[in-house]
Amino acid sequence: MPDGTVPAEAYIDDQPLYETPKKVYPAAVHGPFRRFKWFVMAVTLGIYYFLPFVRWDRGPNAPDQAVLVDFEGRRFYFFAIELWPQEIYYITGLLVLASVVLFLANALAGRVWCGYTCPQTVWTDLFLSVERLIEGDRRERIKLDNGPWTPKKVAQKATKHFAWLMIAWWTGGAWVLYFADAPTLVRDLALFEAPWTAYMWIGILTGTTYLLAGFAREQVCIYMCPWPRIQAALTDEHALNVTYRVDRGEPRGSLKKSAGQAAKGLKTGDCIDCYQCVHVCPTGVDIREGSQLGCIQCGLCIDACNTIMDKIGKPHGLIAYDTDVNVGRRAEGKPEVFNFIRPRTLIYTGVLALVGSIMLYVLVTRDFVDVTAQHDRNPLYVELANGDVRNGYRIHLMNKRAVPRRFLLTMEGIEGAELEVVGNDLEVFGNPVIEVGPDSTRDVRLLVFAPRDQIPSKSTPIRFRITEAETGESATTRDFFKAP
Amino acid sequence: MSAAMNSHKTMTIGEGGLLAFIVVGGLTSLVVAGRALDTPMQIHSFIFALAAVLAGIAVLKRYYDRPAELPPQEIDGLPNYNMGIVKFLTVISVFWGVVGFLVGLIISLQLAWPALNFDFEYVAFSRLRPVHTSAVIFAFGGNVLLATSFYVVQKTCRARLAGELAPWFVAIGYNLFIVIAATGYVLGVTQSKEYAEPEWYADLWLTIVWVVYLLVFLGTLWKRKEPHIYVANWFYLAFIVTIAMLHIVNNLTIPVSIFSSKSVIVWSGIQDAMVQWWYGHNAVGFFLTAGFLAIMYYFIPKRAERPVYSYRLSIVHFWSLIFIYIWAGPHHLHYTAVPQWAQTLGMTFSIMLWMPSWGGMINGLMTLSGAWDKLRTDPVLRMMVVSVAFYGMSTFEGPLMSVRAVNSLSHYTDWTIGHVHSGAMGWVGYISFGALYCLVPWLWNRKALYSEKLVSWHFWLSTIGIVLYITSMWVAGIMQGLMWRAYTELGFLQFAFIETVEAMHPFYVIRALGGLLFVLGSFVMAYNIYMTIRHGEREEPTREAAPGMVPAE
Amino acid sequence: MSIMKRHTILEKNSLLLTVSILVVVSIGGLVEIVPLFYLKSTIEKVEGMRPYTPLELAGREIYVREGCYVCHSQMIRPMRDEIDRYGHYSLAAESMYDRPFQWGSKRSGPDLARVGGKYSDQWHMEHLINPQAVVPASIMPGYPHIAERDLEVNVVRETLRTHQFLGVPYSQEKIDNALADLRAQANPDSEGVDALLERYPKAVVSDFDGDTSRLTEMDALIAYLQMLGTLVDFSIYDNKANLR
Amino acid sequence: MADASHGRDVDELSGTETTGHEWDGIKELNTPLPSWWVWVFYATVAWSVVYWILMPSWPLISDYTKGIRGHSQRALVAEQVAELQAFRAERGAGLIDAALEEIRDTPELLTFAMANGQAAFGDNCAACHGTGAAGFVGYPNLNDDAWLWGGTLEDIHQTILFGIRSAHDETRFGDMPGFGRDGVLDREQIRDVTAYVLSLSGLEGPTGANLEEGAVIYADNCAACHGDNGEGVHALGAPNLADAIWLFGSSIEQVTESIANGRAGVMPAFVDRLDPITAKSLAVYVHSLGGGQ
Repeated sequence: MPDGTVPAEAYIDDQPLYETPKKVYPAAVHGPFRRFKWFVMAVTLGIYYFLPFVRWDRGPNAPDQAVLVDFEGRRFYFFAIELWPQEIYYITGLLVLASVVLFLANALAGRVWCGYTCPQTVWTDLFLSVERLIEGDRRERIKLDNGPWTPKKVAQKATKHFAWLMIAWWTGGAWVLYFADAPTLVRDLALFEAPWTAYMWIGILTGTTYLLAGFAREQVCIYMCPWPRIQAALTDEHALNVTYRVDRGEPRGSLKKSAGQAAKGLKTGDCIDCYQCVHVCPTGVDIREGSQLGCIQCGLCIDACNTIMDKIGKPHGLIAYDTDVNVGRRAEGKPEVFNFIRPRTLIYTGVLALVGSIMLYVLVTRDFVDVTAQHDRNPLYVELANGDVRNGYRIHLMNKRAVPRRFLLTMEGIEGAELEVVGNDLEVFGNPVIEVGPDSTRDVRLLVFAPRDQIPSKSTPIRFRITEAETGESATTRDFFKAP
Repeated sequence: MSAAMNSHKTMTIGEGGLLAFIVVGGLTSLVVAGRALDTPMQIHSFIFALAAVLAGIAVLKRYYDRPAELPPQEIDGLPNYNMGIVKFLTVISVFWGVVGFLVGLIISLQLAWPALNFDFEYVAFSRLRPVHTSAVIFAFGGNVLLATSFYVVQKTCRARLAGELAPWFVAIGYNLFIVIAATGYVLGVTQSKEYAEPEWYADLWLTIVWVVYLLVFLGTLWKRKEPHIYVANWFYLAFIVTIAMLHIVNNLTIPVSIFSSKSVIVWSGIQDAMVQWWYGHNAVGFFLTAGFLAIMYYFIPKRAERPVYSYRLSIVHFWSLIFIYIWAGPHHLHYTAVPQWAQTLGMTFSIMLWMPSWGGMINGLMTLSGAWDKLRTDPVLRMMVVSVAFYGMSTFEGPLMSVRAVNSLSHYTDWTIGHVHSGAMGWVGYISFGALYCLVPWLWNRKALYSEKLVSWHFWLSTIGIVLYITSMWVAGIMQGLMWRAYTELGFLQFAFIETVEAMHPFYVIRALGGLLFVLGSFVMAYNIYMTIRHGEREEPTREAAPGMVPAE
Repeated sequence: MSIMKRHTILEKNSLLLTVSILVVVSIGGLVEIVPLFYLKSTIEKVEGMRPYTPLELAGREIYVREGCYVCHSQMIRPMRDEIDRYGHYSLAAESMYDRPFQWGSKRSGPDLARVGGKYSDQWHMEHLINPQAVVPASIMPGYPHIAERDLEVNVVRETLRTHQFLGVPYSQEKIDNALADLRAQANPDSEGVDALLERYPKAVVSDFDGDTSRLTEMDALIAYLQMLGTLVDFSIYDNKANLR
Repeated sequence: MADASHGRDVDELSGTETTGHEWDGIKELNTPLPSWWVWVFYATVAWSVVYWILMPSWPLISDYTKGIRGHSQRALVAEQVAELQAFRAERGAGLIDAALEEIRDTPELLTFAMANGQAAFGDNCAACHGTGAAGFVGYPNLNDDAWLWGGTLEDIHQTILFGIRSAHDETRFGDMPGFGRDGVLDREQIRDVTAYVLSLSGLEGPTGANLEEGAVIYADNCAACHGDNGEGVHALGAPNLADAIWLFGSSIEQVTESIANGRAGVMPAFVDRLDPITAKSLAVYVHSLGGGQ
């Protein structure tokens, strides 16, 4: 124990149990990164809010919504793609792809996901711009918050929260549109005829959007989200990060102080300690303290600093996307290198290409027909009056096309076996032909009769095949024929 | 007391007592072996007898080899830490880790390709799965907890570990329990209570070992030179005490004969289910959470060289965590025949558990503020921070899955398996790897690990492995749940059960691939640790070795 | 003095800390477990539940030994699809003699709570020996050794007596005749069948593995599987009286 | 390091006070809790309290709190199952007017009838005929192609509705007398006719039996019901004796027993227990098991 310090119990409860974090008042900023952020926001929100209304013609038997998660019908539609429950493994592929993309983005430019595209960032940015529009820029907002509750303040605050709630509500509303036919649902919602679950989800998402984007904001990034920790662990010294160039900026000082220092012949840095980079930061960090947990690397401080550099006639780039390697190299007086092609990024790209092409291949060669069989368990076989043996099966046919189709059912494995589908009269050369409706499944009961002398063993492996005559598309499944 | 005994050597009470215990135990085992009613009991009592002989020889040899005086508590005013035991436990942790992960890989391959069961009873999936779970939780996790708790309690108390033979009794005894348990599963000895499968005699043995463990831990706390008990030790203490309680209550059985491996549990049906999941959930809560939070509370601030973020958060989240966790068990029994009032309690307390769990995450992560740049250069710290991130994710997913509506879909499916593994591989695995990577150079007086690059390799292999594992199982579980409840337009079930099994195949393959990467990572770790112990660091260390090193023994 | 400050007392006293932890972690378990023993509503009133026959009990031990519970649940939840797929939802009463319970926690395979009588003995036997021979897509391991191995009967009476000691209604008569009952159940032609059925109503007597000359583990396991979920008489069970 | 004015230890980087302790170089900051953490914690507690009020939750001395919603999972699922059954009944309404053949040949009706029939079979028929309808000695196997009372859809439907030798007025009767019991045939004659009957399907009879004698006895006593060549008559429920299927067993003892003491299996009438849809469904289901003619 260090000497001279007071033991804990002496002052342990001087402080409050918990404290409200200092509110961040990000200032407006202009510049290329800000413009890029506007652009990303417009695109992502645009997709989110309007995608449910995009139509995609799939013929008469399927919904015409481009993106639709149909829980009732257990189908997922994404433009030309239609997935059945047992094909959800595509989603695994998508998740793996998404994480590799995230890894790759991280290797190239750190937390770009956090800075530009993360929903938390996008909605917070949207809420902030609304706040700025109604309450004014940083200085006005601080003044407003510290000032007394005048009617004007009440009006401003009320307007802001109303606007926020409207956005949040719209956000929740757009979410449920992905799960049902959007135009119909909008109408039903308006007439209060929609299912209660729709209202519940809208309510939940309105609440979370309002709280997360309006109040929690940077707290989510600092405390709750796991990605910043994983990101920090996955990154390397070649990744681009928003960096304050210490070598150029220090020793920092106001213009006046710097001028004084320079007059004395002392080294002066380019940083004039104007705090613009801190004021515009949406998470309230000081980038000049180096890499830190709170920085989401949105680049707004770069814009802010460059504006100042323009004003004082210094070159851009005191704060810039830079790599750890270059920080080191500059310190050693070596030229900067930007190494985007390195083993790590190549491996990521390779994995991305591999997983992507596997998925594409599977998707392109996806079967539109499938069959499974289930052998009767009780009894395993039936001996008939003439000594022949019969086995029963449940045959499950899947037609994944939006038109009704006819499949020829055949069996391989036992010579002379006869197939009979219960309640099915269609047949071609003694083999049953089964019609399956558009985009649906059909169960039929199949009886297989085999002459006693043709049965090779107690358990004979057989194979069922269903074939569509016109297209030649077919699917098979294995099973056994049981005999005494 | 050592000063009085410098002339001639006498046996301490501990040595004498232990020898007497070994003789009695060994003889009893031999009698049981002679009259055993089934083969597994015979094998196990022989193992016990053999262990007694070896232990007896070891105790005697140690007695004859040691100087008359017992090791001093302090040398030159500095505590004379007992690090031999920690070294032993560290090495054996790595061994069990590799074994446990490997068995996990094997059984995951069996689910993808059932032919790998070879129709051979001793390697059937159903017998190997408890081997995997026990090997990773109790053998790997348990030894890591023993190793780190013995290390941390000494360091944070500035006192030598209590007892000389007692810690060894705990370490060897615990691993004997593991051997009995694992061989038992393969031979078909199980009481079928998940994560508490070992039969009555193994349970009895573990109880003895555990009580000694508690005494060693408390004894060291009593000897401490620091006025306050460090937060990590609160968590270790909660882990030891609660596991003792859970273990005893859940394993109250009556053997059908003391010569038989079989026993009958005193709880039946619904009460047994409740007791079992009260145990099962809190094995997660107190073994895999409280115990490993203790590791986090020592190794993260130590490695990052930063103070713990918030003392008052430690207090609030410690007490709320241990109080609330114990209630959450019934969420494993949603929609079962357990009365709904119990399910309600299980669910609501699981939800309330969210923030207490996250308290640990916040304290772990925010401790790193100010040392964030170290993540770029220190792969060990990197591993630990990702582990805390996984802790945060699984303790969010857990309360979510405890909500009845979600649980109705997720229960019985592989979603649960994915959830467990994001906690087990991500949180428990990574924090353990981090602690082991810290401990080995400290214990063997190396400046650094043999290779930090290999740590990075381990990290990357296992991270990709985990990503494959949890994404595939998560999606698979949801698919399974949806297929089970799918109806046709006519109002009949759409899929036969076997069709849902068929649909799982691609996921099982992806999962096995993820497991393979994780196992490869553990090989890299084992090699790295072996080389560190044998040769020390290979490269110029990129960072200073941890300060505050005290020569081992 | 605040709570924070008081906490330093615990931080300085390891024994007090230990006791406090023990108290804090005991509460939840006590509140949730103890009422299950005294609340009358916990276990439904049903007709038909009886303790396992010696052969079923032996089969149950094989079920446990092989780790079937790892992949098969025995707990049908009160959900529409489960009732359609497996039958009436499981009652607490149905596992009242289960020590330990076999509810399971994972369905890599289907629920077995009411598999009794659903499939034929022969199907079970072929399926246990080589699952893929009857269900090609199955991922279940084969257990051929169960068919080959004679049933070990040396602790049957002791097992019943231990159950009796714990309160399971095994009368002295049942314990005395345990071995006879065990053999009778696997051989429909044997003399003891009537006595067995008197002691254990609804017991399924059958030559489970198709070989009366031997009493194998397969006999026991199939006997157990064929009785699962068949005891409670649902025709007179009052659903409304046991809502929860 | 120590703050001069207060004598407190302050962490330089964060500017937060420590608790003043140090364990193996580790200190603790005295940072207050994040407010969002506290508030979310309170929110989860508040949510739980609301949930406890609504739902069954706390155990008491002799009962537990039931919650003001009166929620019961078991009541809920009973409702859902009833809803499903109503839905199915609605879907199955087409069965009422449809002829049995029509049901079999219309996929929608067939799917419904099969599922409905299977469920009804488990509840009503499996006890005697086995869950797989494979029967037992004395209880016919419904999978095979041997039918005592006819295997057409209509025959099966009739049998289900009115049973065999049941208490219902419209039930069907057939009488297989006990030729030995009633003193019609003596022991030797029974032996001979047993041998003859077994020989119809190529089986070995009792030793020492006179086949020709047996043929004569058969023609006199049995052919009226079982036909000249043992092919059986459905209307009388007289089984085919020349095929490979033996309801009461094909051993010499069993056949002798059948002839000496007669057989009279009973099948209950289900017309009053099953609704018409279910009865039709069952007929279609049993027919589909494979033996249907």
